[in-house]
Amino acid sequence: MTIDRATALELYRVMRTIRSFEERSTQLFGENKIWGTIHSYAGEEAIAAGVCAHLRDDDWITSTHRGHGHCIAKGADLGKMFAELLGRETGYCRGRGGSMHIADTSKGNLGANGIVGGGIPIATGAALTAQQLGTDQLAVSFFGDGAANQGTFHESLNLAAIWKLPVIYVCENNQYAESLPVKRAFAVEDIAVRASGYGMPGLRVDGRDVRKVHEAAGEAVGRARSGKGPTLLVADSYRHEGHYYGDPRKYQSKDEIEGWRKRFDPIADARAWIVADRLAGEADLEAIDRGVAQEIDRAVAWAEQGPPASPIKLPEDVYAT
Amino acid sequence: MTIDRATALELYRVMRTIRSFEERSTQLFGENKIWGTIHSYAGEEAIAAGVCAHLRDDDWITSTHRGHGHCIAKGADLGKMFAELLGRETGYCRGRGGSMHIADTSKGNLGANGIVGGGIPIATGAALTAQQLGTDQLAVSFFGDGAANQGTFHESLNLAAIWKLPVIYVCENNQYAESLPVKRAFAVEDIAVRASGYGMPGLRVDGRDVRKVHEAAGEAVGRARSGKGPTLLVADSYRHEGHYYGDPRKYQSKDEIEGWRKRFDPIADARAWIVADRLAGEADLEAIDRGVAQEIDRAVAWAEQGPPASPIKLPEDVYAT
Amino acid sequence: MPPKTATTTEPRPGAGGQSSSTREMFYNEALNEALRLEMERDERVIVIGEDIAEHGGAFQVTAGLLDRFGPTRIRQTPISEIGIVGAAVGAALTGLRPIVELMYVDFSGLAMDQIVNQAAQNRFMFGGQARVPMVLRTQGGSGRGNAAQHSKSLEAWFAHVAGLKLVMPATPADAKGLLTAAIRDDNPVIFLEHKLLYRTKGAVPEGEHVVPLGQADIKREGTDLTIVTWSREVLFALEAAATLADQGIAAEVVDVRTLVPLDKARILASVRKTHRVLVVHEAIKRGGYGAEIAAMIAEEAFDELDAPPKRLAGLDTPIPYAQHLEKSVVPQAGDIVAAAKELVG
Amino acid sequence: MPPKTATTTEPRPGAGGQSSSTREMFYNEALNEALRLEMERDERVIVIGEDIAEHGGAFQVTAGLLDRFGPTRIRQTPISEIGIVGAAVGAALTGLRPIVELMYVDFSGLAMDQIVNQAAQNRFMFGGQARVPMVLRTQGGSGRGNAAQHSKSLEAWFAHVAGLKLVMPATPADAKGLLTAAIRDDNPVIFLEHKLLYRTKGAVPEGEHVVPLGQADIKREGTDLTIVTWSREVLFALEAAATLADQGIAAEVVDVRTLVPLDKARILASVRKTHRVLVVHEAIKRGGYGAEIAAMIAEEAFDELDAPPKRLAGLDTPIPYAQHLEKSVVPQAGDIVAAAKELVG
Ligand SMILES: Cc1ncc(C[n+]2csc(CCOP(=O)(O)OP(=O)(O)O)c2C)c(N)n1
Ligand SMILES: Cc1ncc(C[n+]2csc(CCOP(=O)(O)OP(=O)(O)O)c2C)c(N)n1
Ligand SMILES: [Mg+2]
Ligand SMILES: [Mg+2]
Repeated sequence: MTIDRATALELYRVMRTIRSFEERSTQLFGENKIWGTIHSYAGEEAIAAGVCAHLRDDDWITSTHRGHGHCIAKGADLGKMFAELLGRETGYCRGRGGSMHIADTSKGNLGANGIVGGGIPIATGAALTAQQLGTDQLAVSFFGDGAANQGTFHESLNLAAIWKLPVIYVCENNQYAESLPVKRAFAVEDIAVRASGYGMPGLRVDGRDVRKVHEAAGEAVGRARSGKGPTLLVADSYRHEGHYYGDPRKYQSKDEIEGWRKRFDPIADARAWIVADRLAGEADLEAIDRGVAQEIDRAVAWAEQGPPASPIKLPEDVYAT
Repeated sequence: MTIDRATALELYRVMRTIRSFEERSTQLFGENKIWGTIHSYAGEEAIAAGVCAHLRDDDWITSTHRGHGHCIAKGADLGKMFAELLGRETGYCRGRGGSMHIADTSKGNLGANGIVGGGIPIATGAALTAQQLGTDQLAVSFFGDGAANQGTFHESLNLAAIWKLPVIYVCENNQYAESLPVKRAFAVEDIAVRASGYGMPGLRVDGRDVRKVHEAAGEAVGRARSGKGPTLLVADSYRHEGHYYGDPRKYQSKDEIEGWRKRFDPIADARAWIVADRLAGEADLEAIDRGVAQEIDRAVAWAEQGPPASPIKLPEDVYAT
Repeated sequence: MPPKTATTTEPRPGAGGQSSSTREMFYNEALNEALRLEMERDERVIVIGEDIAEHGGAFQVTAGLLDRFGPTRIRQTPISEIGIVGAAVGAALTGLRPIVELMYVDFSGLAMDQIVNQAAQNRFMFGGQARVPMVLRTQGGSGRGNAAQHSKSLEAWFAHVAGLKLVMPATPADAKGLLTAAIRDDNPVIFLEHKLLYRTKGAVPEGEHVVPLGQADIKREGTDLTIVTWSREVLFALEAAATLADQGIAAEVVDVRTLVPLDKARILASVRKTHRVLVVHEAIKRGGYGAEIAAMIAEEAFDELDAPPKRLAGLDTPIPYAQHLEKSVVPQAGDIVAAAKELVG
Repeated sequence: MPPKTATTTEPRPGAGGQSSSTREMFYNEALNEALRLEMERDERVIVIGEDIAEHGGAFQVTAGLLDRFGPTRIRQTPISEIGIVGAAVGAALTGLRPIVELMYVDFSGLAMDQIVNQAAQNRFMFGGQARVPMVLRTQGGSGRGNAAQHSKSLEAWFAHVAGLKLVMPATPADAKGLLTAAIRDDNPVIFLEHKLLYRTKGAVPEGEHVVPLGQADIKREGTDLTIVTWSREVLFALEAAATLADQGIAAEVVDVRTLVPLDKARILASVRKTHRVLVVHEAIKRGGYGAEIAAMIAEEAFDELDAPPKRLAGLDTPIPYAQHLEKSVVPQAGDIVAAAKELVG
């Protein structure tokens, strides 16, 4: 499939933004400005970018502990994201959530989730809303290979299949669930085969090639929008960093890490094919890079100016009135 | 596959015992002698009988709310079963358990279970014991079509597959989970296809033909005993009675019930082929029937003589000391 | 976040004010009526659960609703507790007002993650971005020989979760009024029925009937001691109070009705009047919600108490099967009488 | 039911008596040592959990055990909480003595059915036919910016389940001694660690060290008031007691250690001595286990109390992310000082 210049550059920009966001948040974490835990999405950018390119603001996603990329691809404000990580009142969740709990309901992001597999039923329910109210919205659930062994995966995919819900299950197979390699977590080579147990299509795609992700996601989105039901989309990928910031990665060899990082770099790949296919030149891409860098700088500066989250009314924040 | 006379008659005897047990407990329930809820296994006898014929006393099973048949096939004492239903101190669980919680650990029956899908991980853990201790024991988990949509099914089958545990998952597809027909609970026609998602063999068998169940179970048992790992065995069947004693069965037509009851009667079928294949004559079968009837009578009489369960020391029964 | 192309209309306002005429009905009929009226009033209200369609629910609370509202609004599901509850959370976040029927509260152990980590905490974690207007209806309690996995009383688990409301009606009228309020609430509400209350009868207001969450109800007035209780034990307490009255002891029976938010004011007012309190519940005593109420009273009305605040609750055992065993582990009316006399005497 | 062809040997008896020499170590090292010693002593002991192998567990409690015992006894699993806990139940029923590491107590909502309906109730339901010798080790509490889904304190849920024992050690020595006792217990034991205790240090007896379940420990003696608490709040209470001592108030700190069974005698004895009691815990106040203890004291030592039994606990909110918010919802040492002074003054 061919991809046009505008789409290619937009996909590139989104991926570049995610990578830069991760680089900067890693840096801020190292400077002890970010508290708690962060999980870098570096290396997996093509998945969020390729899928979310098809979504409208009123489509919903559920995300994971490794959620910055999904959030950005769904159109979030970077300043509010950084402000959240920095524990500011101006953050998306007013400092209550942190990295594992950023939501942006204005863009249909129902939230990151600290419970592995926790978002899968929620996306299913969002798709139920669309079906029930007769809209053409759809829902996407992003989750990892690890989450595919949770009971929520099983129950949700079955519900979606029998009800033909407009939902796409995007399994990001980054080869590990914390320290456990997929090879030891599954007795099957291809996670997508599970789809057949629910009677839904299962697609496996090279998750480092944003064109392929984009194409497969387009198919799944078309199916969902036209009432044809759910899809399981498994994207093979690799996380460049450890499971979390500070992971000693005892379970991986240096060789593996270096080799795979190079083989799985959706951004470097994209630069290469964009130039090779003459969709744009190096200069265009560098301009995008500079724009992204500036945007990140501005976002961090804005976030750092925000007041610390206020503890005054926490008890009133529990219930809606 | 051919089956010899001794095996055929023993399978027939077990099935006949289960049916008679269910008939009698239904009667006792109608007489208000049994409290709580009972779920009849009538119509599904071939599954428990065909599978358990391969098991030793030190192999384990986990059972369900519809558990009388498994319990009997695993060699339980009928008197103690009736005593349990009647709330006697002489019952298997000293009146604490009732129909949904009969266990007979002396015969490897780890217990019926009131939680749909609750026994699946437990059987998996029993198989882990066998593997860990290097024995050749195995575990069988019986569960319904309904349970196959529980998260426990998914998580357990995957664990068993990656660890190659000696366990057999026997899904009794009796066409309904309470009032929900399988057609509305699954978007696939064959539940056994799910096995491929875990990398284990999935067999589907006609659950009303005890010969076929026996043969398929033999294959699965051989695999488990020889360290080749788990099997999913799906047996198509039909429950003759309502979901529970007293079920108004609003979700089924009279025609369906009558038609299916006739089409799915493993005991009538067995009589037919036993005689047709000249493994035994009508007279032999009637002798078995009479023997079973006497055994049931004796068991009920014994159970009714037992003292009511004693409430005195209930708090001391909670913890092992 | 209302869906862009949604065709829902805002719910039409209620008929206005509470009706004064009443009709005798069973507790499960009262619940059924609340569901029906709210589903008629607001098309965003749907019911999700097992066995709720043709069969009408394990306790017939949804009987007839399938015919009235069809299979998309009465969504019968496979047996997938966490999937269902999670789907309700997602639906609630995106514009529906789902009611989940969980067949037995004992099964909540399968769905607790979605109840707690997702439904209850969503609003707080995400800084108030969303609302989770859902009701989890289920039932608990012993008395039908269903044994240990179908007879528990687990309100203490839910009470200990920030972000949930918790309701346990004892009468048909309260069942209708509180369920209506729960459905209209914008928070996740755990609504616990009792299997032995379904076939109890009482006068229920016709038409729209709302009992606001957070108000205890004095089910009987008295001056000698306060019995604080909820759910089925309210009936036992009333029975006990009648017996006690014959013996010259005037017990006041406070039906908590809503465990969260708790109507501390009404409970404390009663204690200030009687100076003696007996907290009664069916759940096991250790860590039961009775401890919360007794501790709260001890803390906030210590000087008003003429006797130690006493709890009468289930024995610390699972519920056994046999009928006489079952009764022996859960407070019966006679046990309340005995405990009250000890407290007063 | 010992397996027919099992090759296990019975555990060899302990070295005999408790060791008197001690060694300084971290709380997680003390746990690690208990695991190692018990696995050496009894080959039926295995560990099941996520991330416990090469990585050594999220908090390094199983560090080094993979090398020592190999991948079948250190069973690293996929992310399947209910599957894992259920497998442990099955293994415990059939001859192993499994220890499950659940990474965060907040995930117990995924496994609660197997914990409660299966592990805890098995023995009772089946009339005493089986034993379920398993330990569920997990950790809770706030203080690391992990926010609402990784910071809860859920002991009250487990305390309210008939059939579970419940342990929450505060010091390295107790961690080792209580874990050893838990592993040797024939019942399902919930063993709750605290994420901020792992890197606290203390003297730990060498070799075999068993602290029997069910014994509270007076961590500091005093005469003016009793502070009853557990887990990390013990450290805050000791800090507060030191501050109070400077101000002339002698606080006694009772570390409950085992919430079930509860050492009522030792708690009540302290209250009879000081006549004032403050119960402190990190979990949210509403329905927390502090209510059980306060209610128990109010019920059983009413006449001994010179002031209302007071509870100081977490605010009724989920745990927020930002560090200063996190601290503001959970009792700190200063909060204990203030509450104690109010109670005494
Ligand atoms: C229910 C649950 N179990 C365990 C964890 C701890 N945990 C956090 S991330 C993670 C690995 C998730 O793996 P995967 O789904 O593949 O996502 P990835 O981190 O690789 O993106 C685990 C085990 C958790 N947060 N929730
Ligand atoms: C976790 C759980 N959910 C729901 C129920 C209520 N329930 C009891 S039996 C049953 C149907 C089970 O269907 P299936 O697994 O097919 O077994 P069958 O009754 O057909 O033998 C249901 C829903 C339960 N006991 N446990
Ligand atoms: Mg992964
Ligand atoms: Mg069935």
